[in-house]
Formats: sequence, C-alpha cells, structure tokens
Amino acid sequence: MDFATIIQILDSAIRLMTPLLLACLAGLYSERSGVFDIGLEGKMLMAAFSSAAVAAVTGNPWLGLLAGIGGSMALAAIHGIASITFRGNQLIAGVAINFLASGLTILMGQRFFGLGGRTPSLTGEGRFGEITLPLADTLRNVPVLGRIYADLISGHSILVYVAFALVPLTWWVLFRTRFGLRLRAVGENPASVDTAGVSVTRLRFAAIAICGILCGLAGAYLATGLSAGFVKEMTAGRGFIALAALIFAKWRPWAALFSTFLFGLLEAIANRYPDLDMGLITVPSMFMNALPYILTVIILAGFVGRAIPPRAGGEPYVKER
Amino acid sequence: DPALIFDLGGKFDKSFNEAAYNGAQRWTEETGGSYKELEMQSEAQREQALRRLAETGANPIVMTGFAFGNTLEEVAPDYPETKFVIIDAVVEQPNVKSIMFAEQEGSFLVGVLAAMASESKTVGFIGGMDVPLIRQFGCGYAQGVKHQEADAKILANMTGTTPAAWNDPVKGGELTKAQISQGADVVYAAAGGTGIGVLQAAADADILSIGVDSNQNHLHPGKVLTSMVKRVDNAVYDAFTAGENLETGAQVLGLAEGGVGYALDDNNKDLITEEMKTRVDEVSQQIQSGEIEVHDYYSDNTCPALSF
Amino acid sequence: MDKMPKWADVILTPLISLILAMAISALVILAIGESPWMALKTMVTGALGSSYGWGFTLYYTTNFIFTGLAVAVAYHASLFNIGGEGQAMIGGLGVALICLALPWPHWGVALPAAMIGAALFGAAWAFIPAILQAKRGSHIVITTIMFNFIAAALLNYMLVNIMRPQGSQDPATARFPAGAHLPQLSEMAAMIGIEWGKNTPVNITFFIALIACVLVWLLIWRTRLGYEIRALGRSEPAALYAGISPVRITVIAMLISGGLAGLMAINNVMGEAERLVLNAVEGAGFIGIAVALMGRNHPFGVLLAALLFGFLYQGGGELALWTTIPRELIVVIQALVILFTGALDNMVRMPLERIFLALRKKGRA
Amino acid sequence: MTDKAKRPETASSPAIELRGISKSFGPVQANKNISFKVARGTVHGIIGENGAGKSTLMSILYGFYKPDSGEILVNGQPLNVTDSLTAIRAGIGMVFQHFKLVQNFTVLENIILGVEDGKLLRPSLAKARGVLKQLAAEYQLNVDPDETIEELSVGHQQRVEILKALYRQADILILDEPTGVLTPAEADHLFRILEGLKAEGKTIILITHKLREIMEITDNVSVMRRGEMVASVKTSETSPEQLAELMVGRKVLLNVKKSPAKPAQPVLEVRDLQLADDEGVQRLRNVSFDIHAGEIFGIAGVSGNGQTQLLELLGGYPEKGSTITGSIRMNGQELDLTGTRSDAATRRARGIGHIPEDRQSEGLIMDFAAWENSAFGYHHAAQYNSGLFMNNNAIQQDAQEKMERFDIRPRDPHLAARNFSGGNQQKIVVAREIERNPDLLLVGQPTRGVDIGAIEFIHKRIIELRDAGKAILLVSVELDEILALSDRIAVMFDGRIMGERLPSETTTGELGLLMAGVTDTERHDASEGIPPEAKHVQELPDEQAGGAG
Ligand SMILES: Nc1ncnc2c1ncn2[C@@H]1O[C@H](COP(=O)(O)OP(=O)(O)OP(=O)(O)O)[C@@H](O)[C@H]1O
Ligand SMILES: Nc1ncnc2c1ncn2[C@@H]1O[C@H](COP(=O)(O)OP(=O)(O)OP(=O)(O)O)[C@@H](O)[C@H]1O
Ligand SMILES: [Mg+2]
Ligand SMILES: [Mg+2]
Repeated sequence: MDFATIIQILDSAIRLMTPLLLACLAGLYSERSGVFDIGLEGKMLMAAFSSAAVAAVTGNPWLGLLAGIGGSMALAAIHGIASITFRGNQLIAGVAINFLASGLTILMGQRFFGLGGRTPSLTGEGRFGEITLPLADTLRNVPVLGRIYADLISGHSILVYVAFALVPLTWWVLFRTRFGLRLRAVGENPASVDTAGVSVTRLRFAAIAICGILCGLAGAYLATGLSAGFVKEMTAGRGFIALAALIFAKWRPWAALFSTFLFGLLEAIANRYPDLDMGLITVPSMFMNALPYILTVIILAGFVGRAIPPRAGGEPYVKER
Repeated sequence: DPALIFDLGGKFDKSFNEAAYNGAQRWTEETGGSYKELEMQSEAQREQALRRLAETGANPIVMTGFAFGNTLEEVAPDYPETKFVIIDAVVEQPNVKSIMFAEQEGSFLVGVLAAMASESKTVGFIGGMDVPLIRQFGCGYAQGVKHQEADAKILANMTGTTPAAWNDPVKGGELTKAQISQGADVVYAAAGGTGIGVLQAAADADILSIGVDSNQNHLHPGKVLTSMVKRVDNAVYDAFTAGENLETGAQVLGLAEGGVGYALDDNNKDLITEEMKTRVDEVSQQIQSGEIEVHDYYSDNTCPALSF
Repeated sequence: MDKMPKWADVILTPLISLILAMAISALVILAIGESPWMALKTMVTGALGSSYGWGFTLYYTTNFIFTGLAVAVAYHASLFNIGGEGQAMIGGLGVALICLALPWPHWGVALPAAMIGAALFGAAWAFIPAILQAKRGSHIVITTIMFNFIAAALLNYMLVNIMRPQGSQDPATARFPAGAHLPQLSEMAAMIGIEWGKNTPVNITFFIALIACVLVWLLIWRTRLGYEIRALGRSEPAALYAGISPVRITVIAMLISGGLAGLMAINNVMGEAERLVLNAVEGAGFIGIAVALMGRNHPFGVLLAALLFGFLYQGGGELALWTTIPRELIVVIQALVILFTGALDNMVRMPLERIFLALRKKGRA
Repeated sequence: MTDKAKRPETASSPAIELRGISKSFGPVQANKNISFKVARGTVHGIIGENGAGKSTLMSILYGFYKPDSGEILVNGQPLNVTDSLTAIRAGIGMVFQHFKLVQNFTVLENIILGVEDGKLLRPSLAKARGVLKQLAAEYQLNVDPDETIEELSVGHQQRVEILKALYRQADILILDEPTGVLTPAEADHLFRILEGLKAEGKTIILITHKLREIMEITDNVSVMRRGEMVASVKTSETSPEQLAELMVGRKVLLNVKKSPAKPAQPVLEVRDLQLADDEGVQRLRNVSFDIHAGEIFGIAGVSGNGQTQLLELLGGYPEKGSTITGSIRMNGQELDLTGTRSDAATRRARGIGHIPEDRQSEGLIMDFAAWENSAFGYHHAAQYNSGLFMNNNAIQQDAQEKMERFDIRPRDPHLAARNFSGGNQQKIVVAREIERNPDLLLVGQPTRGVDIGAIEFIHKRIIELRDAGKAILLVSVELDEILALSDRIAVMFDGRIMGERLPSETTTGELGLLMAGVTDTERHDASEGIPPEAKHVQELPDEQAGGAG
C-alpha cells in the first residue's frame, strides 16, 4: 500500500465518518440526558429529504440546511413529547420516528416533485462544495505533511469541518459548562436535578433539540454535501451504525470521534479492496462488504468490554406513580 | 386492457421498472388506450397480484423481474386464456412470453467505448446489490474493455448485500472516488439509485461515467460517456401493442434485435468520436454475426474477464 | 391500588389511541389529495372483507407473531434483541438446507425437521451475541445490529454462489420438493368441504404460531426457567442472590429468542415461497420490535399486535395495489399506529385515569 | 444562592408553619389536612410508622411534590413553593431518605449542581472548593471534594447531602431518616453536627424511627399515623413508651425478651477465609469462627469492613472476579468455594437461608408480586412445582399464609413488592427465609429503616428460630441490635475478626473500640472515655484496604 492509497483511504474514511459522527454526537446529547434514541436514522433521513428539497427549489444549500434541521427537529419534537411529556417508551417512539420518516419523505417527495420520492438533482451552487483550505495548493509539494494537508485535510465540505469542530465543543459543553453538568446529571439521576430546583423536562427537551440539530446536519451533509439530492432510504442504516458507534464510544465525545472514524475507515478499506486476494483464496466481495460489521463485533468482544449507559437512560422521569 | 406489474423496487427505481413504465406511457400516449398497473409490496403478493389481474380480465399481463418466474410458472396454467409476459426470466408455459435481454452484449459495447475513452487505461464498474444479474452486466463490460484494450485494468465494486445497496448514492459516490484514486477515468454504474451517486461523483471529478438501463446521458451532459440502454420500454410497448394476439415463447433481445445498445444523443455527441463510433458499430456487427462471442455469465457462473 | 380498572387500561386506552392514529392518518391522506374514507374501506375490505383478505392478513400475522415473540422473550431477560431480522434470515437458510437435503416423502416428516433446522439456525445466529454479552459484556444492541448485516452478506453469498441452481439468474434456491409442501389453510378448509381463502399463502404455520404463543406464555409465566428469565431481567444482583446464573439465563433466553425468530422461516420460506429468496424476511424482524413493544411483551399482546400489523400490511398492500395512493402511505400509517398506541399511550391514559379517579371519588361520596 | 438579609426574621413567628396540607397519590391519601409548626432554632422530630406520610410531607415542604391543598409559611411569610428552587431560596434544605446524588459525579460537582455561578463550571468549582473547606472545618464534615460519590461510604454520601444544603445556606434543614444507614459512631457524629447547627440558630427537622434519637436530640416531636398528624409534644414531657404507643396505636415491647441460648453441635465452621476482590483488594483476612445450633452469632462492625463480602461468600455469590481461599464446613461437610457448586442455589440446598443486607436490590424483585417473591430462591423446591411447571396456586396459597403469620400489610399476595413499605418488604424476605426452616440463617441488617412495630416482630422471629435449634449469623451495624439478639459477638474490622465477646461481659464502649480497630493490647494507650473519632473510624479501613491492594 503506497502513501497515496493511504491518503485516499483516509480521505474517504473522513467523508464516510462525517454523517456517522454527527449522528453519533446527536445521540450522545440525547442519551446523556437520559433519552435513548433509536430514531437517529429517521431524523437523518427526514433532514436529508427536507434539505435536498429546499436546496433544489431555492438553489441554496444553506436554506436547505436550515430546512434539514427543521425537518429533523420536527421529529425530535415528536420524540420529546412522547418520551418526556407523556413519559412514553423511548424506544417505541424511536421506532415510530424511523417508520414515519421513511414513509413521509417519499410521500412528500412524490407529491412535490413526482419523481418517485427522489428530489431533482442539485447542481453547482445548490450543494455544499468542497472547500480548499488556504495554501493547500502551494503546500501540496511539501513531502508527506504537504500531501496530508492538501489532500486529506483540505478539500472537504464545510459540514465536515463543522462535525470535527463539534467534538471538542461537545466535550467542552459537557464537561466545562453548567449546561453540560446538568445534562449529565439528568441522565444519571434526574431526581438530583429536580431537587436542585432545575427542570428535568426543560433540560431533556434542550438535549433532544440539540440532537435534532445535529441529525439535521448529518442528513443535510448526506443529501447536499456528499450527494446531489435525495434518494429514498438514502441513509441506508447509517443511523443504526451511529448508534452502535455511540455505545462503542461509551457515550464520550472523543471516543465517538474514534469509533466513527473506525467505522468510516473499515468501510473505506472494504470499498478500496472489494475482493481481497489472499494468495490461496480470494475473499469474496460479500465478506469484504460485511467486514466492517465483523470487525466491529471482534473489537467489541476483545477490547471494549462493558459499556454502561447513563443510569437513568431509557426511563421516563416519574415522580408520582 | 393490458396490465403491467412492477417488481419490488417500484416504478421509479431509475432502472428497468422505470423503463417499463416509460414504455407503457408511450403506448398510452400513442394509442390513447389505458392499462392497469401494480407495484409489488411484498414477496407474498406476487401470486395474488397475478391472479387478481387475470381474473379481472387483463390481457396481456406484463411483469418485470426474474423474481416473478417461480410464481408465474404456477399461475399461468390456471389462466390459459390470458397471455403473460415476463421480462428477465424464462417461464416455459404455452401462454407465456419470456423476454430476456442480452445485457452482456450491450455492456460489451459500452466496455469497448470505455476502453477507448479511457486515457489511463483503467476503467471502473460499480454494481448495486451483488446478484447474478449485475454480474452479467459487469462481465459483459469487462469483456468489452479487454477486447478493445487487452491490458486495461478493470476495477469492480458491488455496493452491498442488502436491498439498501440499490439506494445508497453516498456509497456509490465513495466507491467511485476510490476507483478514481486507483486511476479509473471511466466508470460504469449498474446500481439503480446508487448509480446517481456514481454519475455525480464522476462528474464532480471530471471523469466519464456510463449510465444504465435507460438513457442517462442527460443527467450530466458532456460528462456521461454513454448509457447502456436496455429497451424494456420497447418490450412493454410491443407487448401492449400486440395485445391479446401476442406471440408466446422465449425471446432473447440482444444487439441484433435492438433490445440492448448504447445511447448516443446531443448530450454525449462530443464525447463519442467518429473513431469510437466506427469501432463500436463494427464490434456490434461482429457480435451480431457471431464473430465475437460474448460470454454469458449465467451459462457457468464464471466470468473470463473479471472475478467477483 | 390501581388508578383505573384493568379493562380500561387494556382495552379502552389502546382503542382510543388507535382511533387517534387513524384520525391523523386520515389527515395525511387528505393532504395528499385522496379520500380517507375510501382508503379505510379499501383497507378493511382488502384485509378483512373476504376469506381471501384474511388469508393474507393471517399470513403476515404469522410472521409477526414469531418475530414479536422473539423480541418479547429476550426483553423479559432485559436483552434488546434487534437481530430478529438476521436470525429469521439464517433460519430461512436452515429451512432451505433441510428441505433440499432429502426428497421428503410427506410434509408431516418435513415440517418437524425444518422446524428444527429453522430454530437451530436462528438460535445459532443469536448465540454469538448472547455469549459475548454474557461473558464479555459486549452490548447486545450493537452486536445484533451487526449480525443483521453479516447475515445479509452470508445469505447473499450462499444464494449467489452456492445454492443457486445452475443457469438461474435468480439469487434463490431451487424449489423445495413437493413432499415439503405445507398444507395451506385453504387446502385444509377444502378438505372439510369449505371454500376458504383460495390461493392465499396462509398455511399450517399459523397454528404453529398460535401454539408458540401459548408455549411462550407457559414458559415465561409457568416454568422455573421463565421465572428465572424474568428475575434476571428485573435485577441481576437479586438473580445472583437467588442462585440464578446470569450467563446461563442470558444465553438461554437469546437462544430461545433466536430460535423463535428463525421459526418464522417455516411460514415464509417453506409455507409460502417454497424456496429461499434473498429478500425473504422483508423487514419482519424490525416490525417484530414494534409488535413486542406494543404487545407489552406478553404473548397475547404480541398476538393482537401482530394481527394489527398483519391487517395494516395487507390492507395497506391492497391500498397501494388497487388505488393511486402510494404504498409509502402504509408506512406512515404504521408509524402513527406505533407512535400513538406504543409511545403516546399516556396521552390517552392520563386523562382517563383522572376521569376514573373522579368517578370513584364520586361513587364513594 | 440567597441573600440572608432578604429573609424577614420576625422573632415571634415559627420557622415553618404548615396549614391544612393534604396530598393524595392517585387513590392513596398520603397526607390528610396536616397543620403544624416548627419553632426557629429548635430540633423538631417527626416519627411514624412506615408509610405514615412523613417523607411525603417533607417533600411537599421542599417543593418536590405539589400539595393538593394547604398553605406553607416560612418565617411567618406565606410561600408558594412551586418547585425545589423556591424552597432553596427560602432557606430550606433537605437530605432525602434516598439520597439524590449523581453517582459518577465528584463531591464538588454534586455540591454545585443547580447553584452554579455563571455558565462555566471552573469558577463555581473553585469557589465551592473554598467554601467546602470552610464548612468542613466549621462542622467536622470532612469529605474529599474530588472523590466520586460511588466511591464513598453511605455515611460520607450523607455528609455530601448535608454539605449541599449548607452550601445553599439553608436555615432550615430537613433530614429524612438520616441515621438509618449510619453506624452508631457516625450517628453520634451527625448529632454533634446538628447540635452545632442548632447553636447557630438553624432549625432542624429530623425524621427517624429510633426513639432513642428522638429523646436524645429533639426539642419537640410530632407523631404521624396513616397520613395524619396525631400529636405534637415537647420531648421533655414524653417518654419512648408513650411515643411508640402513639405511633403504632398499641403498646409495643421496646426490648424483646429472650432466654439464654442452649448451643449444641457446630453447624458452620469457617477456617482461614481470605477474599480478595477483582482489583486485588483484600476484603477478608483469616476469618475463622464456628456457629453452633441454637445460638445467634452476632458480627458487629462499621459497614465496609468485610461483612458484606462474608455474607455474600457464605450465601454463594461473592463478587465476580474474587479470589477466595480457606474452608467452610456446613454440618461437617466441606462447601465448595468456587465453581458451579458454590452458587446460591447450592447453598440453599445445603440448608443455608439468607436475609440479605439490601432487600430492594437483592432480596426482592421489586416488580414481582409478593407471592412470586415468596418463593424467590426456592423456586426449584418440590412444594412449589408440579412436573414441568411451577405450581402457582401452591405458591400463592403459601404466600397468603406467610402474610397472615407475619402480619404483612396490605395482605394482598398479588401486589407488587415495590408497593409495600420498607418494613413490610423486609417482612416478606424474613418470612420467606425463616419459614424454610434453614439449619443456618444468614441475617444482614434485618431492621434497617424498619419501624418499631416491625423491628419487634422481626427480632422475635429470629429468636424463635434460634430456640428451634438453628444457627444464626447476624450482621448488623446497630450495636443495640447486636447486643439485644446475639449470644456471642464478634467484631469485624478491615476484613479481620478483632475479637469475640459475650454480650453480658462487654459494653458498647469496648465494642466501639474494637470496631475502630483498636485491639486489646493497644487499648491501654487509648485514653479512657474518649470515643474514637468518627471520621477516623470511617476512614481507617479504606486506607488500610488501599494499602493492602
Ligand atoms: N411517589 C409516590 N407515589 C405514590 N404514592 C406514594 C408516593 N410516595 C408515597 N406514597 C404513598 O404515600 C404514603 C406515605 O408515604 P411516605 O413515603 O410519605 O411515608 P413515610 O412516613 O415516609 O414512610 P417511611 O417511614 O417508610 O419512610 C404511602 O403509604 C404511599 O402509599
Ligand atoms: N414511587 C412509589 N410508587 C408507589 N408507592 C410508593 C412509591 N414510593 C413509595 N411508595 C409507597 O410508600 C410507602 C412507604 O414507602 P417508602 O418508600 O417511604 O418506604 P421505604 O422508605 O422503603 O421504607 P422504610 O422507611 O421502611 O425504609 C409504601 O407503602 C409504598 O407503597
Ligand atoms: Mg422509609
Ligand atoms: Mg419515608
């Protein structure tokens, strides 16, 4: 494997991990506040659709992004009302959101654009373009570091940089601010927050709203950054992978960066080597496709150990029964 | 009235269901006739849909997709008065017309074009879900490339192993970029909705791509080298036109029958040079005359030009 | 003391929730410019209006019973098995291998053998996540999600490269021998001279599913094993105190769960398709999650929820088949039903409780 | 945080006045039209049986629950307590029966939660660190501010709760059963702190089941029964007997009578037991003792000195990853220490019953009905099964009878365990274990948080079992309980048995010294009369354990 290949694989891994990272951080806020979210997939899908739809109509990806966030937030609101206000089962609410998004996106797409659920393809300014960082072209000729800067670090969509910046930001919010302290507390023991005179409901809604925003970014990146429009079911299970990455990361931001990178990397490797020729036998492409999942299981079994979720996670906060 | 049943992908699958739909639309526009159409919702419905349509007197009943083969085998004898048309599978019943497309031949042609258009002599193939049909596409393509350029390199990827592989433009784009980084400068997508991502990524990187099933040249004018068209629309149109007098039996639509081919239109006329056009037409003739024999993947589940 | 009578909680609450879900669905249908009334009529007649509709409704119900029970059993041990999809896929593989292995003389012999194959393969697919959870603490939610993907790849490989008959382009196995043909309910009805559900896929597996409900009920609430499963699910320290081995129970519960999911293949692979196709499970594993949660993880609840989803599936299918309403509408309706009956149930229950409390106070005064 | 100057201090008005407070939870009326006053600068006790409504009333005062009706006056001013923040601002602090701490937060983080200054944590933490140091010095409330809660002993966790209230500058401090989880030394320490607070003019409301504490520390006492306030009296004008009668509504025996033991053959012989946990920390060191049929062997000690590990090991479920050596003989037969035949089920089959220290997380499945719990651990017994299935009718029948014999209320076997009060939950466990008639009964903290009536009952049953010729191992942090029940007393410290005494020949003072790790030889050095400093007692084992590991 030469240097250029490594750069290419890493570059691909970065693009592939970005939606996972955004969704994973989204889930992190929600679950840290004690609301389990298996509806990440649905929110991303809805965001992908609404961002692509609005970007297609207006030709402006930023308006698309706003719409994406709006779409995802609408589903987040449903999740909140069901699982916080009415103390419903968080998992069921998440399942419902996934179905809802899967149906509604196509229904609306068909109604607005008549393309069987697709949105028209975005062209030129309608998408988030790749940003060339300053001096990327001049530095490209510097050995190793220059290549890394120019080909790996530079040249991504703005949302990629946002996603990476969100990791330290999330860490900082969680562990250095009042809001973060309360958020973590409410996910561990809501009664402690309640008896301190802080509203459990408000905190959890805030967390869910942030989750909605981040899923919005993830969806918008899929539809208006990585591709040029919406195709039905285009999230293709990434919400579930993000959830797995979140558990993998034991609900910690830096670890989330690592775990989503791992998923991105494994997928990039499988993409690059569709059938691995290992001398005697050739590993069939099906197994290269499944490789990221197999390796995840192995890593999980071998190195990660028990992941303990936020203690109050999954349970609605009920004072009086 | 005739009837048309779409397979699970749905009629807007950007692939052959959509082509079938277009054929039926064309027939409606030209004849003013009407037809019934159904989209499959689940595996178990196939039989239900066939029987219900037959009972309501629809004739002929056209269905797209090999997955109907087994069911039709059972249902057809129960409705001897009704004619059935199945696309992509062979069902040996007196009242069934089976239409197969020689995808390998069309793919062979675009393979030749790809090899000629490629400067790096490295070309790519991206399939959707890893099923034999897609391997047939890939195999024909690879043979065409090798025929033209014996030491050309062919990169092949399948998107995945679940139906999600048909609708993952993001992964399609990523696979394209991976192939580009390995030198590919022409990429052929046979991947339904995933292909949209492939064509997009190719256009973004300013390399050439090849569309599939219907003419996709217009998606990125000047960036799509050509499309391997599979004239499912014609097959449906013809079946509808023939109506109840349809001739049954098996039929393979290859280059000779105009069932498959490559698309040439305003969008790609600057990409296909005179030389390329001459060459590809020559190859087409050779295939039709049997001078070139294109290997059929189904015949032995192997491909001489590509390993899966 | 309960805040309201049990019947109100078990019947009234879900009923009102269902009506709410239907009302919102009607609004959605109006919004896409169709008539809700027509839609409802199509769905009801299509799914329940004829023996034909019932034949399909019950066929889907059968699938959902198995996957729903699978999720429910694991849930009692507080294991969230998202892997029903993969376990059912691999169960199908088991069925296919067995059905194709021998020229079965009669279904009466083939069925038990295939059931064993289905259950064993499904259970085997659940075993690795189970043992990893029990011994290594690897989170079962992740491992079962991963095993869904791996199962898809494995099945893909088996069907495309190994089990596909020579020359066929369909990634599916050959047809099972005639001796492995399961009696359809219509055939059974015909034997006693009734014409019922002609050409519908519902078959004898439906009764097996009903028996499975009863057996699961017995298992969970009448056996020591079920008692231990429930105890472990509620409190691991207490289980240890009582001499219940968490490792053993975790593994057993997941084996049963996977086995049940695998058994679904008897219905769709052996009973309906009579061969194994790639897409055989069609998401029933995921619907099983909704079914179990809505059925409150009780076999009887699972049965009812499976019926509801069977109805939605068939009625919705009819809707998409015969009207211009896109099929995605059914997905939306399903989502709304799950949302209102499963997650927003307290929205209905809380006011109801207040009403009943007021009534009781009045009654006392 | 609130500014003290803003609070009106009318000398004549009581610190707290409640008028006509009522509260129902669904059909249950927890508080019925309660009115009462707490004078400023006093310690006011509240007693009442389990479920009488004490916690509910205090939670209302603290804004945790909303009352259905009634009025709250603080310092003579009506206060609309809508949430806990209002209460905190009005100078009310509360230490809940079940602590409201975040387990994986540090002490400091828990302290500032909800009263952070500003949006960033750093300044708040720095400030709290300073204040904490000051408070610690002022009230001897030492805790390491950077320790996480889950690492702390229960006693220390309680200190954190008190510090939380003080940090919020509470003038009125409510403590709900604070001593239920404390050792005598810790409790004494707490009371000294409370006296100090009172001396500063703070008002304290103390809920407890222990009449001795009421008599010792309170100025006034109120009695609750079934949601009503039945009496409010000056402590100096009442007696424990009178209070007990007010509470329960009948006469109670405050000390169970028992005849001298008639020990017979040894039932349990423990030799050189060693246990190191999965982190290698030595939890049991060379523990050896015998228990004979017909005697109660009491183990006293500050919690966290290996008693839990001893009980779990004998009960068949030592912590995962422990290394164990030594030998245990039961009725002359060797017991497996590891492997599948060392689990709790096997131990039960050998005739060992076990009333665990923690009834809620170990002894009961809270979501199971009482009848299901009544067979827990014995669900394989022949009498509860018929063939493949469990015989639910038999179990229910049996549960019904146990509930009669043990006076478990409400007498409804179909009610879930969580819906019984703590005392009745404990009775379900005690009934289950005693009625199996085990040869050896392991008993851990049998009356923690249980009211007087129930304590009397449980003690009687344990003695009856002894008199039926069974061996009993009693572990309790309540010295009174140990002294009242045991025929022989051992004291555990840092995983070791420090010594054995006969109850008739020892004193609380002597036992207290042993519990602090002071042996007979060292004892001459220890100055007479000064009990070991509570903090010292608490922290010694931790340090030593850490050193060993
Ligand atoms: N959160 C709650 N939800 C419903 N009912 C409750 C709740 N808390 C208390 N109750 C009811 O209120 C009554 C009073 O309970 P409370 O906890 O105030 O008693 P208590 O006097 O503190 O008892 P204990 O001595 O056991 O602590 C109980 O009988 C119970 O039925
Ligand atoms: N969340 C709740 N839901 C229903 N009932 C409750 C709840 N909390 C308390 N109770 C009721 O309150 C009563 C006393 O419960 P509480 O929790 O105060 O007891 P406890 O603190 O466990 O007992 P103890 O004081 O003996 O430790 C019980 O009858 C119980 O039914
Ligand atoms: Mg209590
Ligand atoms: Mg209480």
